[in-house]
Amino acid sequence: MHKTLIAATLALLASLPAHAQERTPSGAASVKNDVSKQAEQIFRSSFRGDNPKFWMDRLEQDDAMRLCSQYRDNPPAKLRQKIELAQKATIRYPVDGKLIGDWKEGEKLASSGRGGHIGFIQPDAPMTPRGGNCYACHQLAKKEVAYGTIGPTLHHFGKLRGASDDIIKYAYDKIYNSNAFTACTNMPRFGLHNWLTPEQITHIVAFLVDPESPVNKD
Amino acid sequence: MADPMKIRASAKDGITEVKVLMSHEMETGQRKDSSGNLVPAHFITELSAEHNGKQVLAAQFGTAVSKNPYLAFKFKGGAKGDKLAVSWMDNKGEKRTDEVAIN
Amino acid sequence: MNMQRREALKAGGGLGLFGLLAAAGLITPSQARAEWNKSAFDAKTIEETLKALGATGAQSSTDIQITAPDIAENGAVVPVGVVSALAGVEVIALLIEKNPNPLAASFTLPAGTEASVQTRVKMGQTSDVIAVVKVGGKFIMTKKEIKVTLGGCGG
Amino acid sequence: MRARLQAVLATAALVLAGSALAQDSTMDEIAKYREMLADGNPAELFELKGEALWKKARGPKNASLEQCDMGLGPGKLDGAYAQLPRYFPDTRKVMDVESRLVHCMVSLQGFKEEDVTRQWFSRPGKESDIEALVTYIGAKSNGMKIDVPARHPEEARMAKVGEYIFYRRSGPQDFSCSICHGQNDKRIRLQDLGNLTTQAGAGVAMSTWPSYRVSQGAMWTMQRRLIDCMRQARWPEPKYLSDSVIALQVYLQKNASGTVMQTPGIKR
Repeated sequence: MHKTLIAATLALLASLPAHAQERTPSGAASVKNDVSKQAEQIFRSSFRGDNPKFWMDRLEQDDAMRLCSQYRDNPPAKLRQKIELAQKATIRYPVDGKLIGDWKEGEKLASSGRGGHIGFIQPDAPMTPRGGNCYACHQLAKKEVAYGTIGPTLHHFGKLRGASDDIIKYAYDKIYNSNAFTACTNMPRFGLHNWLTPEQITHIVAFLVDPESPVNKD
Repeated sequence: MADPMKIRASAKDGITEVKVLMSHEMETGQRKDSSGNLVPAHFITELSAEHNGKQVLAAQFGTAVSKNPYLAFKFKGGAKGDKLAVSWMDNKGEKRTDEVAIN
Repeated sequence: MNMQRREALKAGGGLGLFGLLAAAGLITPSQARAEWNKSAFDAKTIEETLKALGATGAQSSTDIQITAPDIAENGAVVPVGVVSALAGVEVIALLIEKNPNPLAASFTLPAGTEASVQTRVKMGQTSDVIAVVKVGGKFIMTKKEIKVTLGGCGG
Repeated sequence: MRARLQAVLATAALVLAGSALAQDSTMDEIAKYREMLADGNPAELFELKGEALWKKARGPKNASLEQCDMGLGPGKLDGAYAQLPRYFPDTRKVMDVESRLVHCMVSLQGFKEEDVTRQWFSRPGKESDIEALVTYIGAKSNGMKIDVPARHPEEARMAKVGEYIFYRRSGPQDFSCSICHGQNDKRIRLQDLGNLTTQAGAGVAMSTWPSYRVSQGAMWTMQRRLIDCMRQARWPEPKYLSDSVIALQVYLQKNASGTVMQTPGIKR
């Protein structure tokens, strides 16, 4: 995971020598920078000193996060393109090259929002499997009425688009690194962060495109 | 001691409507604490409501009644200023009685 | 409190709340009622529960209504009411089919109390909720499915 | 060809209408659920308890909290919650309701801060005095307008800090507050998400806390709400009463200003 993250960061750094601060009038930019710097300090000092390092590492930002924060998720076109290219380069595939897994496993992953919570109040038990939590934001199978609307509906995803190699690869890539298609989108980069393994992503792809999956059947 | 209940009782057109909120954990006996031990069941088992000393409702609860239980019911009669009392007891023998005037 | 509780338990012996209240002079002994119905609350199936309530063979009836939303935003607190226009309803029991122990609550209504109670229950999953009513010495029942949804951020 | 297209369009329209209907009925039933819970909010139990705690002489100094200054003068609680957080000259800090309450428990009652904040939120079987007190203080602003103009330079600075944190993305899910709370008319699962950058969205959110959470069987204060958002984002938790959490509140209360408080609330 760290290798991909570092690779992504390096790719971004190499491709993004300039960002907007240099384009805004210098006075305004420095005031804004000053506030941001102060705010970042206040934010960082709000956490317990005895937090494990791997917890605090979750506050670190890679270049995509930093730029998305800076531009409030709406970066200028040029920057957007650069982010997307750099993110595309991070996508990795399962060793066997198969991008479609088991839709039943995919359904479980789509339904679970558990796993990965840290802290002292309500952490997950260690080894709690992490879910993809797709239903938090997307409509999928018709029978699940408790779906969110932050993302578009994916009901009949395969029925509407078919299951060509292109569609399958698109679905895989989008879940692996959503920012490869839309810089600063709301959707997490599940593969980049190793939140889901490549194999788990293939299960969710199957849930989306398999004609037998409830996403397409009902 | 158990915390007080919140009781609302209002009379209108010859009917008194009673709404009660009770402060209770209603522990099912199936929940595990942070160290993985089962938390023993602790829940209200019985409840009684009396209007001027005459019983107007008796209830028995199981562990499926929600935490901080809510109960609403209606009975014929009751006038503004009458006494309405609610008592409960739980499976550990703790009990609580609160009383309000009907308005 | 602990001292008091022990005393109360000792004094109460197995009298139940109404025995205790009667002993304390809070209610008259004639109002003291049956003890907590352990076998009904411990029952694991609808059939066993009905048997423990003495309601085996309760007929389905449209004279009872369950007032509840079709969908609950959270299973920890599901509002459920039971209403009937029938006169002389003596007992209302509320059962949740898929809970480990179906019986959630039972209400005994003295004469003059309306057949209209509302409470809130825990539901482990989507399930039928069943209202069993004793009227004129006979048992009747009705049911309604309530969907329990997952909510929030999911964790 | 044209007829076929029309047929396709008609079918599409029907399908859309059908799913919209299903969706409406789901949301109608959820609305019914919420309505049934609103009549009989267990928060009232905590309000009662908080009032008793506020008035009771407690702590090493055996004093009540009745002389606590929540910003409108000693003992003046009506409308105080709706005007917090604010800058307090005596501590030279911007404080929210909880940091000010803890300050009073320490200065007036003589408690140690670590002792009163140990149980800042409740766990099953372990009630929290702070939750009850905040419910009581909040209820004293019910029906009043949120009014946090953040004019004092320190308040203005905290609003800016809060805004910065609101848009700051990090963690294994790439989240910021803005991901869920930066757009209008969205839901997570079936729960409506306010656009907290607008008065309407921030207003709905801020006016209904503290709130009884039925999924938790507990009162949640705004500190708990915000710290839990960060937990859900899979970040570490900021410390209770830390400046980040207060800054976010200044930013959100400023956005919500003008909205009438409806507290205590009840939520999933």
